[in-house]
Amino acid sequence: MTTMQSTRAQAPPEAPLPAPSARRRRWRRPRGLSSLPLLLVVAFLVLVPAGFVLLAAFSVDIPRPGSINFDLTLQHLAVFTEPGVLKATLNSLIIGVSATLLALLIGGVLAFVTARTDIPLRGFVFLIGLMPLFLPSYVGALAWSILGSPVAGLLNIGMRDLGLDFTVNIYSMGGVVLVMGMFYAPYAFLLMHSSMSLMNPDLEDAAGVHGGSTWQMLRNVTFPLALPAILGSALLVFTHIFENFPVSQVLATPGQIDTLPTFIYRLMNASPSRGNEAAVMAVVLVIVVLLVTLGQRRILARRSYTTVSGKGLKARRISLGGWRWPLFGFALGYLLLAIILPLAALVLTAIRTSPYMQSFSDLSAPGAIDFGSFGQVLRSDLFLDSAGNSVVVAVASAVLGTVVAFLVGYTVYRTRAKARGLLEGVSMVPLAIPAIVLGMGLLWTWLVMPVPLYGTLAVLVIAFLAVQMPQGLRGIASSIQSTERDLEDNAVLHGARRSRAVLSITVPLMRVGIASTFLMLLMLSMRELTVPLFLYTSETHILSITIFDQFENGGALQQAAAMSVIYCLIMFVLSYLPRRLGSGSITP
Amino acid sequence: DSPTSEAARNEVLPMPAKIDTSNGLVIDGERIADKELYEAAKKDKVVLYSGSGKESEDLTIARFKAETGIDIELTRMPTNKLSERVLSEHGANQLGAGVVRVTDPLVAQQFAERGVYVPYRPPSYDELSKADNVVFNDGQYLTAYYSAYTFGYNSQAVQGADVPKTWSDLLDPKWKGKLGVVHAGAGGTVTALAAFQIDAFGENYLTKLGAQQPRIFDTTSVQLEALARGEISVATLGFNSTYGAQVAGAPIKLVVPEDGVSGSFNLMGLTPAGEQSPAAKVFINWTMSKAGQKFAAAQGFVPARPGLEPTPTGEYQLPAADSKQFHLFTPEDAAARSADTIRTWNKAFHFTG
Amino acid sequence: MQVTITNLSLAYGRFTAVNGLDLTIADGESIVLLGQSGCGKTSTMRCIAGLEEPTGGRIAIGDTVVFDHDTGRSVPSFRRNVGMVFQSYAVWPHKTVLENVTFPLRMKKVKRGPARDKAMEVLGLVGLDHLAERGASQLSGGQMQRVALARSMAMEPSVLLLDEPLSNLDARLREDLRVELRHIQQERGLTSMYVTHDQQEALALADRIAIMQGGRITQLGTPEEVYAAPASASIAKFMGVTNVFAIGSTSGNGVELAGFPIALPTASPAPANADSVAVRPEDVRVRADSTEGRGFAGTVAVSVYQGSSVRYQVALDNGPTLDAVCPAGPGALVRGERARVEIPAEAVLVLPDEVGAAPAKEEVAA
Amino acid sequence: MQVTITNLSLAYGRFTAVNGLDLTIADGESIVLLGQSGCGKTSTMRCIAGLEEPTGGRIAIGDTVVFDHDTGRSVPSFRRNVGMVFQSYAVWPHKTVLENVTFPLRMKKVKRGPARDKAMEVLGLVGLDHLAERGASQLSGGQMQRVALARSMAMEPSVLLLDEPLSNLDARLREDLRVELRHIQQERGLTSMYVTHDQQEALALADRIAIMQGGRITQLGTPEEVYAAPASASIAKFMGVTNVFAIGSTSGNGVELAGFPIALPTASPAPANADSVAVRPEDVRVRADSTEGRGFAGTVAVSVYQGSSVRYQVALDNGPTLDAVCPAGPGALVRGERARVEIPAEAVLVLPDEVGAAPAKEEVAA
Ligand SMILES: Nc1ncnc2c1ncn2[C@@H]1O[C@H](COP(=O)(O)OP(=O)(O)OP(=O)(O)O)[C@@H](O)[C@H]1O
Ligand SMILES: Nc1ncnc2c1ncn2[C@@H]1O[C@H](COP(=O)(O)OP(=O)(O)OP(=O)(O)O)[C@@H](O)[C@H]1O
Ligand SMILES: [Mg+2]
Ligand SMILES: [Mg+2]
Repeated sequence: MTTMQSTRAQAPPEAPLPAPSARRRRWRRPRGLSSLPLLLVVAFLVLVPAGFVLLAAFSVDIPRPGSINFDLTLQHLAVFTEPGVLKATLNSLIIGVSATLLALLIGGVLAFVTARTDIPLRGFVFLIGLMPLFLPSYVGALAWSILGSPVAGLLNIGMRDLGLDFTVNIYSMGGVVLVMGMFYAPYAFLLMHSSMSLMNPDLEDAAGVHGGSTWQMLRNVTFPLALPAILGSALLVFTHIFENFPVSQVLATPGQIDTLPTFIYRLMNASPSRGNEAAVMAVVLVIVVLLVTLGQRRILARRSYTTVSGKGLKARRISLGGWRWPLFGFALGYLLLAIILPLAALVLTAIRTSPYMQSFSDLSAPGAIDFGSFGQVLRSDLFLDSAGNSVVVAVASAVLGTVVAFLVGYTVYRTRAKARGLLEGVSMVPLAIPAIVLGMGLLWTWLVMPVPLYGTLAVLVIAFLAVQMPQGLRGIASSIQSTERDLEDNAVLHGARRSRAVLSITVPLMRVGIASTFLMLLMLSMRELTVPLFLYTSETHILSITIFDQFENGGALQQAAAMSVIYCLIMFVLSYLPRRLGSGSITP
Repeated sequence: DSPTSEAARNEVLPMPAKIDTSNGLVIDGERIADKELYEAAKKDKVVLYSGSGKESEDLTIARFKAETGIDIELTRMPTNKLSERVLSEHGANQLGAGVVRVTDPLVAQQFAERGVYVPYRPPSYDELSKADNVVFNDGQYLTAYYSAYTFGYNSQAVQGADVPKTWSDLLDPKWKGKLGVVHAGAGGTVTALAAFQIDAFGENYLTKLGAQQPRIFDTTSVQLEALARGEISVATLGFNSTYGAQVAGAPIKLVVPEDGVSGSFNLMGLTPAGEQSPAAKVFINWTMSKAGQKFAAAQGFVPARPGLEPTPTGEYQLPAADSKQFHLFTPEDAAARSADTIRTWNKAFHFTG
Repeated sequence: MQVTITNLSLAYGRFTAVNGLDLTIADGESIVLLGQSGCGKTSTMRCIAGLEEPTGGRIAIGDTVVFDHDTGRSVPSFRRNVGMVFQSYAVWPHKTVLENVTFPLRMKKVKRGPARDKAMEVLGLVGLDHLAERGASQLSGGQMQRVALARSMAMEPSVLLLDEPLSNLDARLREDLRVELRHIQQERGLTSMYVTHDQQEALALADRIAIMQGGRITQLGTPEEVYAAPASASIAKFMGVTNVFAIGSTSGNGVELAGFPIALPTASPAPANADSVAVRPEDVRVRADSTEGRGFAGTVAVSVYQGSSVRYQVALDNGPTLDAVCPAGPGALVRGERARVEIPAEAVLVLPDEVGAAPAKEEVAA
Repeated sequence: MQVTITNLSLAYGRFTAVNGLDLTIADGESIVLLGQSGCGKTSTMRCIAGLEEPTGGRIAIGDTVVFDHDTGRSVPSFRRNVGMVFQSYAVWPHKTVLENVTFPLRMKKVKRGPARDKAMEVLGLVGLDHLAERGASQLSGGQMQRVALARSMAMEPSVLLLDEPLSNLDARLREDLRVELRHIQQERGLTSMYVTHDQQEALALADRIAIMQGGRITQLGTPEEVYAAPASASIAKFMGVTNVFAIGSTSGNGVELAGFPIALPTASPAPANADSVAVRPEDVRVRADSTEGRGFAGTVAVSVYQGSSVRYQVALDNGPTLDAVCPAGPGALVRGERARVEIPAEAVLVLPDEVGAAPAKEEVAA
């Protein structure tokens, strides 16, 4: 074949150059966003508290203000030889991996059907994917223990009422995995939804044309292109589950399943508390998460995931055909398990005068039901104050968090800034430190800082910023990776400053991703419990703590349940704005 | 008025018959504060950090406000977190609390060593020093009252002859799988209970209890909730918080067994900031006054102040602090025996952690 | 496989992109679709590939009806075995060049090894075998386009749709690939449909050319037919005939231009529906003015050197400006020189302005 | 504004895309960059626009040094006032057509009303005014390309870079826009750099043509120069000269082909560094074999009708196969016929295979 040779001969000579000199890697644009100040801010927010944790891990005394010294020791490493650590770690790994898979499955399917298909009632299904975010995992776990405990669980009572010989036991590995998976699915959902709604259908069509069935298309094109989002959410979800204490506490311990978080909790709860050892475990976790982050970077760096290009973006919906209703059913099933049943259990608990029930027929007894607890909650000053504080703190930290995450994500994925790897690594650190340990680090940091922020709402905002840096970054990163850089460059060429180009091109294109990130941070800030527990004062009471106190009391179950229901409602209302921004299509 | 202040004012215990504020603060004849202190305190505010139960603290501060007319503000969190915060704030000279209350003697001791607590003698000091384990380090901190730990049952699931009366009743095979316990490592009060059980009935008792395959919980609250719903029928419980739940309508009844009740400490002290706060001082004075102690008793605590006439807690009557029936886990015990006790307990219940 | 398209329509919202299109591509035939930007070429291809749901009509590939609006039948893309090279390339950025090209083979259950070999062979054809392991997003525009081409060639589909597959390639490569494509198409008897804006390409690749205008086919015939006898003045213009003039009146074997006192000879009497005359620039002969002689006198207004030829614009005295393309050589005229222009009677096409409806094949071929 | 590029280099990782490129574009000049796919054209433009950080060299626009690797100076894109039409269009899919085109005007602080008027005017030029309110991603490929073009035209930059701006447009539209572009460029004295693979386009638009090979400029000259005197055999091939043969030996005014007993006459003695001879197909004359006469005898192997011309491949007896393009007309030869081929001595180019380094401007122009 002569042509074959002749075309080959045209191949440009690939002259390998000597490795690029270090000089050359000067960071170029965008000068307006040059990375150093940003790195300083992020490092300050994250590394100072983390540094305290590190110091705690290797110093003889707990390095709290007033007694900070540098007597170092390795003796705390002995904690790893303690009986049960191995078993607990193993359990945590099993739970972590399976629940992460479950969360990715639920989140992924819902994200896909809402972003890309003709599923019935799309807006409603979108809401379904989101809603468990309004239910803190702590509350969700309690609700599920009310539902699924083997003896008095409402489901089991119902089953007995119906004469069915079947017992649900939520105090089991399966139960823990189910609840964790369900309540962390929204993270996966949000991250993947924004990434999938940025798909360029030509890329998918090409798969269909070249012989790939819809499934093959999803497998080879749609999902791989969403890989940054999938890996990002997998990382988030896994570490969260791995560190989740409340669900373990409520569901795993009664089932005699030990997990690492309960182990850490016990270390912290021992008297005197063994903070150093908890810190050691945190440091190990940090190393693991950094390695995973690095691995993720490696995997993603070699390829490109741009789906929004300057050759058009024709939003197209895939027709589900016969799968329309089964998938809708799947969404409804999830709604039932993650929202309706738990909320119903909470409402029932809030209105039932006696928590004890042997049969649903008990409810028809006179005086069995009383809605008074809702009124009590709504009239309580404490509740109203903390709700106000919560909203202020959550909105502020979500806004700031989104901005910082965008700046970091942009610097890491769009510029050639020298420090971008470092910046990403630093931003991911908080993910690895269990909240309880990080809470201490933040407490020490803001006590020793010579600025009078401690004891104000501002310190909560700053703490949330630090804690939620990884979530924000992962949320933004996947959208940035989906949009072609040429689009923004083009605006710069047409006379816009880089910042202006970012605002008028990149940001609007990433609208869905930014709105999702904002929503996620907002909800996380509303839910965050452990960290503020170290930082709040009676003046800066927030809702999550008030609810936690109610549950801790044990006796006030009715109010606690009522409060939780109202809490969920507040979160629902609060989520309205970012949801509005995030729905709809990108094209005009 | 909030439901809490209503309860504090009358439901739990009727208000004292006579509160005289004409010359300082005098309640039922006992001088709580002299004129100078009281006038200053009224312009001040108590800042209380507490690791004790939220509900009982809410009741207590509401009562304090009602009886003294002094403003008070509470920050509550679990003892371990509280201790971390107090020590850190103190180290940074930012400790805002005037009074700090904790449930763990070892934590209190640490506070004392670090100077979080400063010596202070309330008017009832002489009275208090007559009893053991109430005044520590010459008044650097005090036992406010004791918490009692017993067991209880779901009053709708368990009735009549089935109701357990003594600790040994818990070993009845009919409770197999229906018991609840909080593991001994979860805090001072549960460690105290385990120590009491070993002391009173031998290690064997724990082994047998473990063989009942009880459901093991991490925190009291989750367990209490499970008991109320009938998930478990009988459980070992903190008296005060359970009583609160019962009052709130949970179908739970407590047992004050003849063969003993485990007791643990509820300690408090004045901080350097409290030294400057008249209100904080009045709060300590009031807590250790007859009125304050009675109110604690009515809530389900065992008063620390000796020589008070017994005050019932609703339908129950807890033993007095100095009675045989009340087994205290002293700070010395805690220091010396905690680790061993927990280990023994874990072995008996095949529990790791 | 024969492709039969009957009365195909496609609307995007209220905008009709394809409007009652009829077209039959014979088995093994190569049709080139020509039409101006936005006339609906891509849309038509997408309908054939099953990527758009047409709003009316019927499409059959071989004996299988793959789409029928009336019965609601619609075979999904991946079962049609229709290959398509996208105008936007649609190269998967997350895969390497090799992975891109192997994809259709893997979908056909070809084993990894043979799939790789086959893919490398096709990559060799398009001159990209040395970049096989490169990430597909790290390519230049032309390289991406070749990946897209290789991907569809590797698939060996029964129908191949090519939407400007060579537009970003340099002339030589384009020519090589064009030859290669034609070779494969003829060897395998591949039915294909090709969109191009390059006339050379159209002529070289087409068994027949279909002219598309406003969402329908307005002329269909062999390259020679379409070139020699455009069905309307607008098609003639589109085919590069720049000299199109409205007719004033006709008289026997001659037409008079509207607005100019100039008459052109025609080979045969002008038909009734004639609106314009068209003369290909290549057919216009330009000489330096030897004052006597046949033809029209004029002045050279523009003279552009085009390599092997020279393009003139000659303003006729009392007449329109004529375009002419003459072979380059010594004695080229320069701007301002007087010239004599000759138009042979055979070169004068007398045409209607537009073709009404899509004509049946026979009509056009006449 | 004059653009001066000195020793420019750009590497993607270990791969060098631009390799010591030198080029000066005079103020108001239009340079067309020709080069095969992947040779670094887009990369060069991106460096000028400031979208890539070159790994070496210096770029000045007018009197301003916008990039200097040695001093580390780098002026950000938006301050360079360089317009660029991207090969990938880069139309903003979330904006309407009008918003796309108004953007650069708004950036220059033009008021909303005048910006709109100006944008509509430019849209009119590219034939898209009727789609102004359409979402930019609801367009056909060619329409998007025109939006990209309109956007850069509206900007009126001091330097305009066009990366295959017309590749997806049909011949007629392309010609119109080409004329329009040339008009604007000359009228405004715009300095521009144009990448195209269309030789017609290159010849029509270029003041000078720059040939790019392997990341550097290997020839620079007026279209006529480059066409008449390619600097190397590879450039000649790239310029469409398909008849390139290795030289066996040279003797006075003639060269002998390597491997064939055939000698071609040359107009002047072959220089020392000569490797090949090149003959343009248009310069080869083919006649039906009138057995006696000058030239070489051979057999027609391929005969392709190309509208105004016919392309032959003639296998010479005992010689290579020659490409020839002859004017179409009566008496075209068909496959298998005997033919006689004549090659004038002036048409035989004797050339080195490659140009070593980037030649200085003067050298090439000679
Ligand atoms: N991101 C990248 N990483 C590695 N190599 C790249 C990258 N982008 C381009 N290249 C290579 O650099 C070379 C020059 O690319 P460039 O886009 O400048 O080519 P071009 O001359 O514009 O080609 P075309 O005419 O095909 O558009 C090509 O060989 C290409 O493979
Ligand atoms: N999503 C859409 N919504 C509305 N109109 C559309 C959409 N996509 C395409 N069109 C219009 O449909 C018409 C046909 O588009 P199509 O892409 O088929 O053109 P084409 O013939 O391929 O043109 P080109 O040669 O420019 O690629 C165009 O006028 C275009 O503006
Ligand atoms: Mg098209
Ligand atoms: Mg290019």
